[in-house]
Amino acid sequence: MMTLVFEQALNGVQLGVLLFLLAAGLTLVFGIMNFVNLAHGSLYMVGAYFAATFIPWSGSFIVGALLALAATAAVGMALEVLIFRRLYHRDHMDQVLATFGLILFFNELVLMVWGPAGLSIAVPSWLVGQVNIIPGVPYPAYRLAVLVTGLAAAAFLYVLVSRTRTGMRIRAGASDQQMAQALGVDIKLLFTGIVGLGAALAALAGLLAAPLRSVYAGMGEDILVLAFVVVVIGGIGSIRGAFVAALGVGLIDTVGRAFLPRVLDALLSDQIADAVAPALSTTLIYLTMVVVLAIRPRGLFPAPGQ
Amino acid sequence: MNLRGIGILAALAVAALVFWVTGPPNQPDQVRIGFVTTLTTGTGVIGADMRDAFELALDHMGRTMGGLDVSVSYEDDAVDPSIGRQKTERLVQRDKVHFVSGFIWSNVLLASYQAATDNDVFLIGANAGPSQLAGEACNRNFFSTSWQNDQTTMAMGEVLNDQVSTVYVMAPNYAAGRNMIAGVERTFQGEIADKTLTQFPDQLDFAAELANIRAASPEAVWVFYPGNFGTQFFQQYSQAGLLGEIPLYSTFSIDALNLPQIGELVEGTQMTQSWSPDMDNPANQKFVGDFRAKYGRYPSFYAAQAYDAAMLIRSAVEAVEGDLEDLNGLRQALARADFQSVRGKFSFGENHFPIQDFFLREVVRDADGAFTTRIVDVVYSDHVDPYAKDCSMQP
Amino acid sequence: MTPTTPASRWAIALLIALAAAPVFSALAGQTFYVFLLSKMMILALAGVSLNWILGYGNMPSFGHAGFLGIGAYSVAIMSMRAAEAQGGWLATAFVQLPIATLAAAIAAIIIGAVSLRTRGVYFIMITLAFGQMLFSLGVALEPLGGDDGMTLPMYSTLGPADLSSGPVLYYVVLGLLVLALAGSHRLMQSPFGAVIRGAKSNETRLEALGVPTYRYRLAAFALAGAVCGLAGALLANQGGYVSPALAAWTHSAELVVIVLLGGAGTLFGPLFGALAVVGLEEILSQLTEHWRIIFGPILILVVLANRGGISGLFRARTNV
Amino acid sequence: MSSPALEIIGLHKQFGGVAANDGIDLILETGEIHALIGPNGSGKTTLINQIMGILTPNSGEIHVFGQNVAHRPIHTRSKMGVGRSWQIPSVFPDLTVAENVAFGVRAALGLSAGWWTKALTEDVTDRVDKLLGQAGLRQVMDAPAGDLSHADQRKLDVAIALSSDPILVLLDEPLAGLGADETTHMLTYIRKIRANSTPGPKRTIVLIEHDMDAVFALSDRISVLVEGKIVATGTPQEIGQNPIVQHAYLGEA
Repeated sequence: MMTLVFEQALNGVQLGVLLFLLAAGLTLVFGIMNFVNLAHGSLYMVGAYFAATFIPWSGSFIVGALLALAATAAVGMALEVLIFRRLYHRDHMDQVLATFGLILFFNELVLMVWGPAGLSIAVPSWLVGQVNIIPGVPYPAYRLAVLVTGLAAAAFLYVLVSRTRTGMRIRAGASDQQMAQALGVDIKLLFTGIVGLGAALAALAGLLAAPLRSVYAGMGEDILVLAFVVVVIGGIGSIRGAFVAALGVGLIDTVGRAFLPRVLDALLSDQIADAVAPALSTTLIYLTMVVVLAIRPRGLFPAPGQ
Repeated sequence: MNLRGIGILAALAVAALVFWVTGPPNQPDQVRIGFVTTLTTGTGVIGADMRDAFELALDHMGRTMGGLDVSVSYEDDAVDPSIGRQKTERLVQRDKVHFVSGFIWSNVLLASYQAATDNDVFLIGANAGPSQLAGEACNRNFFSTSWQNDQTTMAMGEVLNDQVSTVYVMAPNYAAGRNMIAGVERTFQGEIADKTLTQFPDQLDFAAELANIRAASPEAVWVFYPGNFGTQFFQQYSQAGLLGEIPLYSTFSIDALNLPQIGELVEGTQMTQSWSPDMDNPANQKFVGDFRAKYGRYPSFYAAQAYDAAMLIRSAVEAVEGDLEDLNGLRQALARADFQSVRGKFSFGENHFPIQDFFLREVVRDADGAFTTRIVDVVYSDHVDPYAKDCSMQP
Repeated sequence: MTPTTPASRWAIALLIALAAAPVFSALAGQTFYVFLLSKMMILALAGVSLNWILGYGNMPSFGHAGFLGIGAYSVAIMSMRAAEAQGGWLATAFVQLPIATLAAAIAAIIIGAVSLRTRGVYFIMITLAFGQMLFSLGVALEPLGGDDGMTLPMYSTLGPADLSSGPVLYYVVLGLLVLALAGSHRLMQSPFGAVIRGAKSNETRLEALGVPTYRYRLAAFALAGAVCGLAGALLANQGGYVSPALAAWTHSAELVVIVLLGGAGTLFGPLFGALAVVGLEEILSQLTEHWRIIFGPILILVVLANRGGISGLFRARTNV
Repeated sequence: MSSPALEIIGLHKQFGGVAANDGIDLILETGEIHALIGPNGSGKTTLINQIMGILTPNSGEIHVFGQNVAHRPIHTRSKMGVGRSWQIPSVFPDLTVAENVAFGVRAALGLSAGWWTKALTEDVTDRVDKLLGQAGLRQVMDAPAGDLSHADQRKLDVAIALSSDPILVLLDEPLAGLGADETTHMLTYIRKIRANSTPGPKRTIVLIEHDMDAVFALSDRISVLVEGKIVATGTPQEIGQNPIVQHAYLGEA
């Protein structure tokens, strides 16, 4: 039983880091440019499609993945230059409407370019199989790799934002755009770069998820809502909040799905438990968010100035 | 005051509306068919396969039926009941179609069928088979070329009876998923080790459930994960290392659409179905052969059912010699099902659902190394769905 | 907006045309457009209600379709009971529509009481969460068909007729839409409306003037939920069918698009928005199944043009 | 014996590691114009935000006419007679000038905002008219507030503060950004405010202002805030001669 709990916790963390990669870009763009980007999920999808194209083409998972990250970052930056930057000072609902339009556009575009069948990415041969992390618990090597990559990306982001000149510029841009400009930061370029970074992180999430979840039109929206939940629970604009909330959401979702039916079985009659458990585990995340926001209306780690 | 301005604008608007309303002229000597299916979203591949099969059927009949030209409009339902309903209304009310076919999803079909059947337009369901339409709500203008939801999994329950004594069952938590589980439970006499209903429509990561399966270590696992769900489930099942350990059975989860992606993983796994590409009858050989020649892939069961729907419609139009006003004649002809089905024998029960065989099939490689399925055994012969007895068809 | 602006002239002309449309479509033998325009007007009614909170007040709800679902399911449940009793008082529209409205209002008070503690994007997300919960509830309700939904055993009756008849439903919907628009005008010119509009830009200042804004915002949210519930009750009758998909977030997004495209915070915006969304979908989807690849960029262009939606286009024209 | 208009005891307000108000004690008698001066960031606006209820103190008490209001919601403080203006004019830009003022008028008349009445009923228009007349805004009463000039928005901001008929008025830099003529006009206006045209006691005014001439001309007493503490309180004369004040604040001017 303990090993099962441990394994499920690992699954929860693995889902959590995927959500974090997506939420990090959202919360950065949100916190710094005050921009609601519903189309972030489209970048996740486009990243996965690029990876599913480049990996077989290059014959290498790593090379294909890097190409996909670069290509998605380029798409993100193009969107920033063409559309986003015209909307930073606009009402949130205008941003929602425009980026909703982008979702429709990208979902149709991938259908037209890559066909309706969807794609898949094979697990690289060196990650096929399982690892015995503790004896008797074989854990899929690929999931472990996803977990490690996600944590590494989180660490990279932390160092980037808090320890480097670029990060200093990002933070300056977040707290005071005029001051940042006075410091000689090219705000326009900085913002384009931030969207590019967010796009690359979304693509990373997309391509890491692809061998587990496959690649199809509309895959972005299935996870986008969860990523927004993470951003909101964590507190908009807070990378640290996004990280904590992502792991929390991942754990609550996974552990809830794994153990809630049994708990309810023990508490309620079979029939009622069968009816209640799936509905409850579906809404568990939303319930969590409602409770968090009812107590802390600006999330767990409200960023100052937001 | 601007009353005059308002009057002019209103007149203009009405004129525009009238122009819009008159729509396309109705051509008399034509069989008009509407085909409602899913062409966009992540499951658009199913609709595309059905459309390809329907087009192939039209090619095979020279795009005429009983001497009349055939025109088909394919409509996308985007897996949304209200869109399906709207498209069906348009086909029936505006385009004045004679037949509506297609319908992958139970909820879209249930929302839409009355728009056709209430107006004496025949609806030929080519996939969804909800129990309501097979039983109490059976309808004289509704016919199905697929199956009733429970049947295929009832056959699976019988298969499991022969092979295992405990099974772990898993499906998404929606009506079809719960029906499928109920079907297995209806016939399986061993022990259900555990039953897991996963989130619908957005759960795509099964890590938690797979860990639970490993911990429960049942004799076998049976799942229902259609479309993308299937692809994802089998990939993750394999990555979790369960594939060799716990035998996996499935229903409607492995099809010609996802076999190219997951064939390697699921080679040898077994499922039940009422059709298979290797069925040895002339109609099927022609269908599968020409489909592969034209589109370069195996047809899915969705395609086979759509092909049969086209052939069924033609048989009726020919029976009334192209007199599409003869609704009773068409209805009787449809009920006779006098056409060469790709399933070989095919007839309708009282409730207008097929009476047909159900097979056990398994995933194999064909001579070219492509993945397909092959019939292993006949599970049911001439099987009648369990809801037929609740149907009292109004003539 | 007073009834003499260009936008309102167009809107009134449109309403007159809508009143005449069934006659013409009957003459042309085309009843489909009665169906389509009924749907359009029901969405416009839902849009009018969303406009109160999203457009006039700063309450960008992304779960508004949840109230459509509540209204529709209320009708479905009553119709089930009425069918068992073979009619009776529970079958009439005069009972069903008010109860559906009330049910949605109660849900809106509960949801609003929690959601209105938050602002901005937090509000968007918390309302979306509530919408998704209602959707999940619908999927879990097996006696009502789960995600398959259910066919209405009988339609709401209206004296000798019932709402299964296209023209009857059409004129009921048109009448309620006109009432809602008139009510919307009156409401937003009232002190209550002033508080809602004032709280949009400057809530703290309002409170500093002794106005308990939370209560008023909650009342507006409840009122919007109630009228959207009414729209849901009509939608159930229009399709003869209810399903949880009604409450899905994509439908909430559709309502948001209707309000924003038409012009948020303008009286007739939702009417224009509903006409544009339903009309564009109808026309574009006949050009190609990939019609969204055209529709999406249209939305982006509307935002980039920054004229305040379709209502704003009219305003801009008079300035030239 | 009536209670003082405003009594503040040991008020603390912390922002992160910074104490914006660090143990403030202050008593204002009815009818007094009391100026708060001090460098930027000394905690003046933080103080009046707490009196209005926009911020909640970490500790301490705020008594308005004898009642401790430190933890009551904003709108109840308005009902007790507190009103304020904003440093950056805070109007309702989409609403007409008359509508801007009508909120407070209606609240003061004890009218709740009905769903079905007209926004400007007769009893309300009378008061609105008077307020706008006093502020010199009558001719623009139907214009959207967002279209007004800065000076007019400043006047409107003060008029809105008076609309709820407060007896304790908090004015946050009412002269900022005004020209010479406009300043003169505003000074007259503020004196009129104290006189209170409606029957009742004189109004008590807390005035934050950087224009020292105006402060010395208007105030009965002045308190000097430095780094969240009151370093001196007294008549304009006393303050003008106070060495601490001259060093800490006036000396720099």
